[in-house]
Amino acid sequence: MSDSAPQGLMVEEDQRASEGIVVNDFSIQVATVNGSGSQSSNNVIMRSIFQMGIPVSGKNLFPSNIAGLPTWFTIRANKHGWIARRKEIDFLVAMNAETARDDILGLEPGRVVVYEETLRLNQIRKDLVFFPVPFAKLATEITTDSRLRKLLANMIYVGVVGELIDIDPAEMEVALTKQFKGKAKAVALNKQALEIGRKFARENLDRSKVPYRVARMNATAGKIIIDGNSAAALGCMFAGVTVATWYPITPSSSLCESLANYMHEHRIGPDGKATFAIVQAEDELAACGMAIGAGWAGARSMTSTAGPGISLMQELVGLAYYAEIPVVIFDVTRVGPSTGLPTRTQQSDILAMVYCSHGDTKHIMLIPSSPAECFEMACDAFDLAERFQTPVFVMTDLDLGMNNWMSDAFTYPNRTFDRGKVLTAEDLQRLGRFERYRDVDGDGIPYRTLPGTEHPAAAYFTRGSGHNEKAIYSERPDDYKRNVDRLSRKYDTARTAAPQPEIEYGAGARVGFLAFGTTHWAMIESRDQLQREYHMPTSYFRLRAIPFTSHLKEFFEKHDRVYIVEQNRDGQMEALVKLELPAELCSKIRSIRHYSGLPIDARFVTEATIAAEEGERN
Amino acid sequence: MSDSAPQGLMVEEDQRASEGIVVNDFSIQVATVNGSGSQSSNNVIMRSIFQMGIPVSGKNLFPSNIAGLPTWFTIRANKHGWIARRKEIDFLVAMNAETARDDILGLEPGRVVVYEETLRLNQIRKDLVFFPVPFAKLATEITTDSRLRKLLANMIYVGVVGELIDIDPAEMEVALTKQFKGKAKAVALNKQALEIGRKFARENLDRSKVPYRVARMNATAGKIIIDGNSAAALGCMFAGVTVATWYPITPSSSLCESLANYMHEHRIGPDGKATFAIVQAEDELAACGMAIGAGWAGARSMTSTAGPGISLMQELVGLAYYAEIPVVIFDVTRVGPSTGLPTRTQQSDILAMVYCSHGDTKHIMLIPSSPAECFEMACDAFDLAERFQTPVFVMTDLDLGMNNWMSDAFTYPNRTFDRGKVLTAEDLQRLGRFERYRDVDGDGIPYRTLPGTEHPAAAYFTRGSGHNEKAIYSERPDDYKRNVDRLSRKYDTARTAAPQPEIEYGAGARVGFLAFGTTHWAMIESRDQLQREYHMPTSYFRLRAIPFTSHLKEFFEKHDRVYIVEQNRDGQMEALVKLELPAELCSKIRSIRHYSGLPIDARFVTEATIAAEEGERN
Amino acid sequence: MSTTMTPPAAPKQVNRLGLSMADYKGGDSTLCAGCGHDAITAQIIKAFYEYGVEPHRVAKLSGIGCSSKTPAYFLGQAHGFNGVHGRMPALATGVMLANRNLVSIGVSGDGDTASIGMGQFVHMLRRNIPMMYIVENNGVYGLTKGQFSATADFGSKAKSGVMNDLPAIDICAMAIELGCNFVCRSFAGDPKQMIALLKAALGHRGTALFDVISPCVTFNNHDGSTKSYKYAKEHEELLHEISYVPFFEQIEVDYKPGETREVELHDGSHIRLRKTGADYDPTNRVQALDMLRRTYDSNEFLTGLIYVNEEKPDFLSMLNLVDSPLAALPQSQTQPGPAALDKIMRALM
Amino acid sequence: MSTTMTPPAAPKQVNRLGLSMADYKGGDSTLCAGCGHDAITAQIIKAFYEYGVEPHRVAKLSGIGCSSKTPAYFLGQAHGFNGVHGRMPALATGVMLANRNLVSIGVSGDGDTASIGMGQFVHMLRRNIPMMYIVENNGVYGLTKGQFSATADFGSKAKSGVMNDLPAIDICAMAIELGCNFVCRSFAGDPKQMIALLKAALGHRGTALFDVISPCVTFNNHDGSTKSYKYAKEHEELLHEISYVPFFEQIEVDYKPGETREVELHDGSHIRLRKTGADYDPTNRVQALDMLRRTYDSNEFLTGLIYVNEEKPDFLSMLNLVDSPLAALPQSQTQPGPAALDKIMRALM
Ligand SMILES: Cc1ncc(C[n+]2csc(CCOP(=O)(O)OP(=O)(O)O)c2C)c(N)n1
Ligand SMILES: Cc1ncc(C[n+]2csc(CCOP(=O)(O)OP(=O)(O)O)c2C)c(N)n1
Ligand code: SF4
Ligand code: SF4
Ligand SMILES: [Mg+2]
Ligand SMILES: [Mg+2]
Repeated sequence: MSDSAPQGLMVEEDQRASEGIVVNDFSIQVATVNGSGSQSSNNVIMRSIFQMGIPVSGKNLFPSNIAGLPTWFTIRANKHGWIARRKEIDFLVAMNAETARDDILGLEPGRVVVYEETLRLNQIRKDLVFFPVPFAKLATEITTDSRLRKLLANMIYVGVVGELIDIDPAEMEVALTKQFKGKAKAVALNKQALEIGRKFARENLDRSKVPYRVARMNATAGKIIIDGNSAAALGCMFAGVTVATWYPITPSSSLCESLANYMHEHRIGPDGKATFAIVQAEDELAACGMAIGAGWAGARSMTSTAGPGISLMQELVGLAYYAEIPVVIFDVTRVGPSTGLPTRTQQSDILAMVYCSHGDTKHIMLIPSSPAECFEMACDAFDLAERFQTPVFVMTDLDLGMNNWMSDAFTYPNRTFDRGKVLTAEDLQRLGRFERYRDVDGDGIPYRTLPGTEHPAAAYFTRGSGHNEKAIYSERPDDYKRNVDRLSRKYDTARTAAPQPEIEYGAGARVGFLAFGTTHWAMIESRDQLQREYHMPTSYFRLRAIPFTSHLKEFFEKHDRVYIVEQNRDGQMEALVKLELPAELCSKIRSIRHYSGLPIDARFVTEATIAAEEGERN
Repeated sequence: MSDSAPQGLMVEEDQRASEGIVVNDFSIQVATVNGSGSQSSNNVIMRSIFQMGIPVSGKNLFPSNIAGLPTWFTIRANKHGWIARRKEIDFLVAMNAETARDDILGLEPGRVVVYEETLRLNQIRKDLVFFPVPFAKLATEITTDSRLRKLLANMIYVGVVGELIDIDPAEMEVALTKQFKGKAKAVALNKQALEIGRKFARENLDRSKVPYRVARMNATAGKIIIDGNSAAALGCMFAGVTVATWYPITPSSSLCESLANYMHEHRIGPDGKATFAIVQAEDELAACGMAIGAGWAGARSMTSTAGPGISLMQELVGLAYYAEIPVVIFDVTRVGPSTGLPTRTQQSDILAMVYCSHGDTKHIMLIPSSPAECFEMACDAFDLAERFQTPVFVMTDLDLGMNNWMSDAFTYPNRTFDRGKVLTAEDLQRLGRFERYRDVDGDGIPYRTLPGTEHPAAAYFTRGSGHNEKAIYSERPDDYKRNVDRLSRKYDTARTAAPQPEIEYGAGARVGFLAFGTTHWAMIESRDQLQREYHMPTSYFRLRAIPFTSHLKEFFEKHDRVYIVEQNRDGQMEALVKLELPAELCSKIRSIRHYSGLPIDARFVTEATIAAEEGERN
Repeated sequence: MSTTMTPPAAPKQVNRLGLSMADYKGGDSTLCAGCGHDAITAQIIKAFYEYGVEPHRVAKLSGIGCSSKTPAYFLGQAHGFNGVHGRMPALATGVMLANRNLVSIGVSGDGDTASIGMGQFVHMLRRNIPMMYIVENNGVYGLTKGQFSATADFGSKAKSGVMNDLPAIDICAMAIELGCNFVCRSFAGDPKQMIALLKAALGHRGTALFDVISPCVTFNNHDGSTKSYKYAKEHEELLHEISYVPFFEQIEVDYKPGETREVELHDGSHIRLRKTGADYDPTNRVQALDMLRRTYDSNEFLTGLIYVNEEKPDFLSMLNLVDSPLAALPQSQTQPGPAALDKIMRALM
Repeated sequence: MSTTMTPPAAPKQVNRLGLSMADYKGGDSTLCAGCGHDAITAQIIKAFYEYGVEPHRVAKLSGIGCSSKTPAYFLGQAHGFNGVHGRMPALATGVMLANRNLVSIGVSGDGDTASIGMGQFVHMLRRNIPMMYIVENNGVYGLTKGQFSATADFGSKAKSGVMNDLPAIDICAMAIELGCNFVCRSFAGDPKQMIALLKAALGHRGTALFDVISPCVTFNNHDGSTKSYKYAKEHEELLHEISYVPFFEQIEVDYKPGETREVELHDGSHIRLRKTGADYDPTNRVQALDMLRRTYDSNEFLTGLIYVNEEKPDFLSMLNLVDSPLAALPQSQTQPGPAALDKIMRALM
């Protein structure tokens, strides 16, 4: 995964800057209502820009209902490869009467607005570039069907935008065809709408008033566009998952749903039979319980959920921790507490996962930052779960899980699965004995057998209550301590086995950043801003998993201050860092928190950092 | 609650020490099987010693089943008032063939053993004082009913012990009568058994070989014997609880069960109708949900559970936190993780309570150390829950909740309940408006109305999803932030409202201790040992609630090192302390952890401290 | 749930409390245009208005789902509580324990009730908590975009084309089996029947269960769906025609005996059931279960008042509570005096 | 759950696999002497021995409770999983998904199943997970010292003297209602009936539900209890006398027609039901529910094979899984090749 901007771009000088035209560095926002099909239209814009080789990102800000409420889709084209959310909007497509006024008022002077003629937005402000378009009217040229008209109006604005910022028509057609999976009729209709939009713009709108253009680049070669949930699903499939049990919840539903689609295409044997079972459970307790039961019986099993589900899984996760059963749990986090904001993003289930369940418990958690990492870490998760015979959490968030991301194509996991310490009948024959919870290898990881193993010594009794090394029920203090001390040892063993952090030491940097997950994208852009605008070199510790490694201490030792940047109110990762660090380093901890529910943006980090740094000086 | 030993005792010199006789300072352990009724017998011994004015404690170590497995009951008499568990046994009553051998081997030389003759324990060791008694045979003198014989054999050993250590027969009769609540027949039979025991001892056993005696004191005047669960139940009753919904689980069941008993006796109105509802729910999710529903509707409501229940309540607790609904939740903790050891004690649900639920959540938690505090803090809990409109946890543990403790008698809560910021129809008439989630007073605590309030402006809509100050559904970033920031403010307000710590600064002490809950009793005894045996003065911070107050920082500033003594593996309270402390003080944190499932004892703390202090010197 | 006020001679556009329909409305719906749930909301508003329930005495409860959002769309002057997914029965139980004088109405969905909520649903029915419990049943999880719920019929086709291969849970049969004493099923497309049943339920003491087929126009209204408007219209099996006579109106007896049955409710109101086909006695539990089974097997869905029994006590009456709400008791009534504590202490010394 | 091995000419003290009864025993029970649960354990051992199930192919599952401890007391050579309270159905479902070749037996209690476990119990039945599910029903929570569970009968008296004022949940009726195809009730005091049913269940494909009245001698065996040995003996209503003929033995036809019914099971075994009173057809669902209702209302408890239907498919067969256990599939079968990933990637470029 490329951590810094694509090479050779920072240098490139923009010839047309002189003409006051910004090329490949602006954002377009489409304001509409959900359930109106605008998502497809926006994907077409995003894809066609992507196909022109220009780095692009899309953020869908949608409500927690099904249809009729305001939705904003922001497409950012950036030649430097910055794909984090950007606050400032350069080009607005105002299709929603309800929010149009606020949308307009939020813009900087001189920005461009394409809007449904009848909304008369040009009355509201004078300092913007207005392009009224009779979308509804134009749509009637194509069809009389009112529902269809709504949809087509959305494709018409795609044409208008394309024309105004110079998107290659050929690429738009390719993108459109891809979007409608080649469904001939839909493609034809939409092409027509697209063309109508382009034609209208060509004939009625003065392009010279639009200071934004796209121009072909070569920065997206070998890249793909995909959402994190699909990426994670692919990872699970290629990790050989055999049992997936889940319960629908935003924003994680699409993970298991796309998994089901992929599996039906790629995991049906030659005999037409499935090499997997995907079951929609009645709730999260059942989903988690089924996955644990399957893990106990030897399947690579998983479930996927969001905050409320994590709360409901607490008891069963504690069972899997203490009885030592592998299971992979994805938490595509959203805004909490409680039901919170189901369609907004946050990184606030960290403590709920790492300390999941009552009693002394601590868990492994992997934190992908990109679709490519969703893919890789899904594979890692199953290996770790089976190696360590314990629940492994994978934390993504709504931003990563549900938005479309430009990502490196995934590399095939060329390695044999690590199925962990499982003894077969043959092994037992050889060894003669087997004690389920004995630390034979000194790494805290015991050996297990699977039900169905044909050997008289294979069987053991699994329980969430006290047990000794032979898995016999025990309330003896010494048995209890030996067992839980081993569990701690096992957790320590996991430190070096889990994905290691990615660390970049900035030359002469006295300040470091620690970030993880989707915060990464705002982080790297902010570091660039700090360097360019404030000549402030910084180092960067991208955390990729809990438990921590020795790198953490080292990173803190090498800097005066380390800003932990995260998307929650209480600084949950900061807490874990402080608990991990030796006392003498704790004074170096600084914290930057963004928790409004919108994805964090680079400018926020930069400003917070500068403000804090000035504070340090005084 | 008396923190230090009863006055005037430390000085008292023991005349008979010369004769090598230890008075009022030894422990008796009765090894038997559960379900054999020995509990009553042990209570009689404990009570009669208590009635002689001698500080006493009893610890019941029982298995997680109903009948037939080994059980140990340890009675400690201590003139200094130390009532923590003591490891060393001076006087063993060996009634259980299964464990007798180990029980014997665990004793120090010279200790006394009373045992069922037929066990022939005197064969095992020679360096103990053995008193064989034909319990079974003696019992037949009273009855032929074999079940009854078992029970009576247990009362016979009470007589034997009483005779050997000089317990006043009169007090034993009183205690026995109390134990059997004056049930004439039972009393008569047991008295007979008691007498048979005394007689046998008198005639057959050489008392002079027993170096332990009890002698009347005056250290238990005004004190009572009660278990923490009953104490908490009484607290709830006098706090005016009206709705209690629960689900059975060891070790918390007896809290709501004794609550039911007390309420039926004291809370039935003159019309014979109940001023309360106690409902046994179908599980902990329902128990918690019912309590929350009742709290929302204005009742003083509560539930009581143990670890597994806390895990199951996570989602609903998050709802109550975010929707701001009062509810009191008792967690009588046991050994985790998972089902763990249901009949052993631990303080390991701290993080599960304080950070209960997904998303950014933090909760108030009260931590009583004694029955008297179970009573007081139950009252505090309801006031705090209604004042702060939030869940309030009360953490006790199996040791406190289920064992019989010597405690100060409870003082009547002479104060009006704090029902919090509730607006009546009249208030609304006066104010005209009402916004459910507005921070009118700047303390983060909003006003609420109760369903049924007859005023058109009274109604509002409660939800666990995003809402603005008017309780209207909102996904706006600013509404969300304003709301959760207020929740943080509210939590800070709670710091000074919750029970404050009890702090004792030792003259010239460079080392401090921080302990809480039942650990307190081992703590104060250990401090005495450190002072007397090692001339090491120490300070003591007894934490009584989360969130912390400024006292914590101050206490750390005043000492070189602070040992946090707790009963869990991972140092859960230590973690909260480290997160609370400014970085520069973190280096002073030290940790002592006891987590075998047995109550922590003073000697353990003393030895751990000395070892650590030596470590500091090197 | 009855009220004792006597009807004032009110002008046409207000009810017997002098309140207008507007007093029973709530916020604007954010559901999809045409959603069955909105149709039900409209009938709830009308029923409470016509019956004349004081809005402030009502507690509205729900779980999570499109259906569970609807309490925000009616009775804006009543307190509402949109809880968490599948746990509304427990919340409602607590509410009624705290304040027995409230009239509580719970709105849930088939997923909220029959999937994640099954456990609490069963135990609420077993306890017979006094409340109106409405399941807005569309066979799918609307709010999470159309996955099958536990009431999806065997063989029903999802929008995606996937077939449901599990049997549907019959909420009504389950309720009767568990001792619920007011069980009815209706259809969002049949307002006339629904409002009669809603008003009748207001007169019932105990849990009144409503299973209302409420099509999800966005995810489950296509051909192949067995919960679409079209399918429901074609397969509805009417038990009887229902009319309701409130306790505060005269009953004029103007029907041929044998053709009609009448059931009196706790509050003195009557429901009149006019035969549509074979005679049906809604007080006969066995017949009710039988009928449900037969229609279930033939993929029809039975609507009407399926089972009613006005004799059984509700949960609160079994608790022998003081008359005033527990939530409203003063300290003097909930805190025993010093003497009581003293007595207890002395016994422990 | 059938096995295809042919019976060797075995000496008297071993079964057709050449295994002795000892091979089917487990650890020593730690339950109270006389607990009904131990009696059931004994029959389970005997049934698996006589049927000749290979111990290593068995998965034992349970929740939490005295009853849930019992899997540790039988089939010591089989893997066992004592899960958490009320969640065994989900664990068992996962186990069977992972390894369809296992013979799974779940042991639960009335609290574990009907109280906290109700939700998962209902959905397990609805899915028809292939397993033997035994509810050791004593009407109380034994392990937490005798509180009433959801199957405690209305009016039943607790040891403390408290009366249960809620109706009991009839697990069998619920199971039939939810489509369970092998539903029986027995009594810990009737080993002969129980073992026949247990062996029959081993031949059934799908969930086989056992509701076994299993007195708690410590907390619910007193007068006034409706789950005591005494009460059960006095109120047992035998549906029929049951004998079992395993698939690996000849069936000699030696009975008067009309007096006996025979049901063939998936594995080719037969159960023979000899009339005790009125004729009863266990394949008739409506009659079964009826019979349960009538006995429920008259406080009798019905025992025998209440309902059986050998036609319905189980959950696994609906999933169209490969024949070998999913848990045993090699990487080559569970990981698509590089070409597949490449194809997917190209489509996303
Ligand atoms: C604990 C939990 N799990 C899952 C979800 C996600 N979720 C929201 S609504 C819903 C299902 C709603 O279905 P139903 O009750 O039928 O209501 P409908 O939308 O169909 O009216 C789910 C699964 C949640 N909010 N909480
Ligand atoms: C989540 C949870 N809640 C409560 C308990 C306490 N508990 C243990 S067993 C049990 C009830 C067991 O009753 P039942 O299932 O009928 O089994 P029995 O002991 O009667 O055989 C309860 C409530 C627990 N272990 N876990
Ligand atoms: S998704 Fe379905 S249930 Fe939800 S509002 Fe739309 S139509 Fe109604
Ligand atoms: S308590 Fe009851 S159920 Fe538990 S073992 Fe004893 S008799 Fe059996
Ligand atoms: Mg639905
Ligand atoms: Mg039971």
